[in-house]
Amino acid sequence: MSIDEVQDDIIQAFDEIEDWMDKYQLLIDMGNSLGPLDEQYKKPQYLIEGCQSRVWIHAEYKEGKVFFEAESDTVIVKGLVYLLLKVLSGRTPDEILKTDLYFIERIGLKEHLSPTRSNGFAAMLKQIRNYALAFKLS
Amino acid sequence: MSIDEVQDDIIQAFDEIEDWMDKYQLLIDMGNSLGPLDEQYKKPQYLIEGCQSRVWIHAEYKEGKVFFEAESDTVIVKGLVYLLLKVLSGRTPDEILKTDLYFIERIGLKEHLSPTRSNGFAAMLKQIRNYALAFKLS
Amino acid sequence: MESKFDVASIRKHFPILEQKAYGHPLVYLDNAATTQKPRSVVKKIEEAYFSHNANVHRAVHLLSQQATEAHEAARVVVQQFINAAEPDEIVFTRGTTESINLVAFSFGEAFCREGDEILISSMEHHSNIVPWQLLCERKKMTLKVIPIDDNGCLLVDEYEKLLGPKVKLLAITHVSNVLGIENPIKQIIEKAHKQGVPVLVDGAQAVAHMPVDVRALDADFYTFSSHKVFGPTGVGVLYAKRSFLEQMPPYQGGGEMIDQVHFEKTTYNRIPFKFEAGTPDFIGTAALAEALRFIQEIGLDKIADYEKQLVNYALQELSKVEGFQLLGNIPERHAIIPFQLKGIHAYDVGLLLDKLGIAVRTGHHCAQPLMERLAVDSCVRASFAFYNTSSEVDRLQAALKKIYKMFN
Amino acid sequence: MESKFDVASIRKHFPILEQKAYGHPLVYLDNAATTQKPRSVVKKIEEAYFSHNANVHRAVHLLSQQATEAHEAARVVVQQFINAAEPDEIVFTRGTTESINLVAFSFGEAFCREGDEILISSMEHHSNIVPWQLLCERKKMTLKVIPIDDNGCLLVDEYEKLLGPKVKLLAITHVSNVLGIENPIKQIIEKAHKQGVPVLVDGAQAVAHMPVDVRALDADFYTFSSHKVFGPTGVGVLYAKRSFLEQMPPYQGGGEMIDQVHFEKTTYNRIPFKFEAGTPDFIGTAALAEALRFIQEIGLDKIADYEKQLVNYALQELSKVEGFQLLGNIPERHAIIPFQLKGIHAYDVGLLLDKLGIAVRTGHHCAQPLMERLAVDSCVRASFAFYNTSSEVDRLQAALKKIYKMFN
Ligand SMILES: Cc1ncc(COP(=O)(O)O)c(C=O)c1O
Ligand SMILES: Cc1ncc(COP(=O)(O)O)c(C=O)c1O
Repeated sequence: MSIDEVQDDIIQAFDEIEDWMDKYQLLIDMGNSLGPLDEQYKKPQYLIEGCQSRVWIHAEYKEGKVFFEAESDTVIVKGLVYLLLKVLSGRTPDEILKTDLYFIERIGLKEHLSPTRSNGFAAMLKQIRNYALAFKLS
Repeated sequence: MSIDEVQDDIIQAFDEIEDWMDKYQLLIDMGNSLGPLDEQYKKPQYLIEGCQSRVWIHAEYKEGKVFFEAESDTVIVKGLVYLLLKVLSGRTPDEILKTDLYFIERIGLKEHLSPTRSNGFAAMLKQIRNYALAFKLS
Repeated sequence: MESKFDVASIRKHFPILEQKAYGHPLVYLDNAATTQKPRSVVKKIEEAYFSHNANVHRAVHLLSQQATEAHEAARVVVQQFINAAEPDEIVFTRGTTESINLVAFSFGEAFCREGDEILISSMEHHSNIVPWQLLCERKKMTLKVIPIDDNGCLLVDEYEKLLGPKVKLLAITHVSNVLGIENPIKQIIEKAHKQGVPVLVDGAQAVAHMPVDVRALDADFYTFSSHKVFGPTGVGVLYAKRSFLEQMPPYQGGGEMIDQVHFEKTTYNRIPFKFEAGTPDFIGTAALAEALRFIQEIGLDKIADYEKQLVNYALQELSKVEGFQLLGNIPERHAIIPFQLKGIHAYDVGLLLDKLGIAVRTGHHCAQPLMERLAVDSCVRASFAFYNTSSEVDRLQAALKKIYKMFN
Repeated sequence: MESKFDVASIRKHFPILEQKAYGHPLVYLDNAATTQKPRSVVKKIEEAYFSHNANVHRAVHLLSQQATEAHEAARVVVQQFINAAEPDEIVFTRGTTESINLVAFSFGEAFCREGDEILISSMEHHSNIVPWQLLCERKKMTLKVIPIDDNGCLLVDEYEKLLGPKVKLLAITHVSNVLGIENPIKQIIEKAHKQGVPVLVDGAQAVAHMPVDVRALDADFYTFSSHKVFGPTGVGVLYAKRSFLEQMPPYQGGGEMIDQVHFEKTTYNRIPFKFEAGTPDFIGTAALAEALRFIQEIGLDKIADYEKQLVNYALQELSKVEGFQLLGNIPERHAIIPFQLKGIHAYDVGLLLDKLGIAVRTGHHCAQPLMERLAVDSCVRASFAFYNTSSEVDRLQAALKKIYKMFN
């Protein structure tokens, strides 16, 4: 599936849900389904410190593609991470760098991208792009 | 004349004038008629420093009565000083201390008594009372 | 329970309480962060700007006279609000934080030297920690910290042991902004004074919730923020005893705080102006006075009673929620309930409460050392004001039940 | 003369201009002290309080998000208003005075030591003198003063001579608050930079009257007050180049300005927050942004043109008044006319103007050293804004004629 196909899938899944709390229920369920990050990556160098929550992210470059693993201490951020990795993990650096992540806005979670939000999600997105750029130039 | 008779005279003089500017004209004329203070009293120890203007005041105690001489660098304050001395100079300390200076409010110059006014007039009034008290206790 | 206290008609004075958030009527339970404003406060701001806006002090014209009178009258209102001896003991600042920084600097310059100690407690807000750290760094002094027990209560025995001869000042909060604990300030001050140690009380979380009498407490310094007591942002109060204000050197330099300026020698204005450099927020002070008038009309005693009932009701109802874990086990709380939902990150709880129209705060609440001491990363804080109601508590309870289910 | 500039419809935005003083329509000519506010600024305050009043940063709830966004958007508006490179270079303070005190402290801590020099000019406002005196006292440094000529103009030759190797900073006003003189800031900065000396520009009297571009000027620091640019009281701006902000230690300590607080070690937030301790005046910043939008919509170029015409008209008309004595003979003045009426104390002139409905300022205008240099005790200052009119000038002229007669 292309990046946009994955995004559209996610949008459709959320579109089917009317109630806000049910959307968050889905996000929570996704967050809970995100496997734990290998302990070796739960170190300061992999940490993105939001004011309210923390995210650890680790990237690997294999056969031209970037694979991400991540975790957060809050379940809702884990749900966001889950969605993000579903869209971006296993893609080439170029794909990652030129992707327009429209799904976040479309499913109504744009607020989490605001720089005034302090959950580390916006910083994590930036970090993903940084990884992609680094691998591309390496 | 008693203190209150002098006050009433002043009130009457101002009452006859309708226009504000004419009242101030009278005050200016009174200010200009206030004789210069003897140079020996234009010294820091006689000075009341308002933020906007300065007043020098000197008091003498003779035969149970307090005589004031004063001057200011602004003519309007001199006019106020003129009125004040007319009412209070040559009175006994007790008279000065128990006088209700109602004339100031009645002729519409109450604003000059406000502590937020910075022309030194309120401070001067306080100084006059201090002199009276000092002489009374001496 | 709201029989004697007519909260419904009080709420009418606060237009923001009619707002909706995500389609739900707003339940505002973040009052410890900032309070909402009655209509009269905002009206006072408008009136001041449109009828007598002019720079204060030293001007001869009418507008400036009126602005000056309003500003200085506000000082008297504040003085009476905390029962200070005279208006000159009220310094207007930008907020509690600036008030404390002012004291840390000017008191430090006047009275502290290398090797001295400043005493604070483990439950202080960052604003009552960092200024003292900066002072201690600058002057090579030591910051000593009074420990607390597992419930967050001050260890009075330890306090007395720390009150040694090197201590130059004790700075302590009246009410904890995380736990809602009220410290026994009067006794604390008595003990400090016996050792000759002056005391600064951080009243940011107290003045909106109980009558405060700085003379009855015998506080040497008392600070609070306008925005936390239904007044405008940008204004704060520092009360200090005359003798301290007179002995302390100025903090900031500039217009208003001077007497005479010469390049060779500058002399300073009398107190409180010596500590008020620059154009004061004279609109803000007038609006703060209006806020204080507003709550005094209701009565701080009544407010305290009502809030006590409300908080007790909330504690009772919230304890019925599965997973509800209160922080610290203390007999009485002032308008603040800190908690966690078992196994759920405070951020997740706060986020979902928000989606249900309920505004609370989550995180470390600018009191990291306290959180460390209590061994929690973060918590949810529901904080109340006299315009909150028992039915809002019910909404909170229902929401927490729902959220707990979503994760379990 | 008001053909291109529709001052009549501009005045409609300022309700206070419809006031009367002592029965006369108010003529407000004390704009250098503080400016009047358009309706939209006060409306913004009301709107903010009643729709999204909540403490900013770090909260998860909607109101706080909205308040934070408004506050940070205001930073961007200020950034663009003075053409700073990035919003992080905008620090919100309480006013020009606090901005200068902040730099005097934090720059002083980072870059100054015993024996160093700070350079200012003879025409500075007390707020740009006293903070440097306090710094020099604290650090045993020397304050050097660039002299001016009898008209109040900076002596550029003397300036260059004073730019020695010990000078650590030049602090100078953009426009004099007494004389209305604009200093050739761009050239002054160029010369300072050649010697490696950074420059702080006090823009309090500039920003309401002309377009300001801190990057074109290459200013290292630029300060101004909201209340002098049609915004609310209680808010100020410090622009500083990123590199300085990053190298300077914090000024005040407390909430907001920290990253991590531990009793052993505290780390600070990134710029600009490192310099913004405590709850910011987030309502004030949003209202300041509205004020800046308001004047940008009119256009600072147009405002400058209009005011130039108005001031020239005023100079022409006032010079016809018997006894009128202008302070300083300079080719161009920015919105300020300082004068005396021969033989009459400035206080008397100001008082009587007030009774005729005209608000001006009299005294030393917080610039005693300048007054001393010009050998005057006090003067009358009529200061203009873009809402003043030529018929107000006529009123002033007529009033001065009348006053002169009263004394002669
Ligand atoms: C040139 C100049 N600098 C500084 C200030 C001080 O500004 P504020 O009182 O708003 O801090 C003023 C205004 O009084 C001024 O005109
Ligand atoms: C106990 C306490 N002290 C100090 C502060 C700081 O107040 P402000 O941010 O208004 O300066 C707060 C509020 O955050 C507080 O709760």
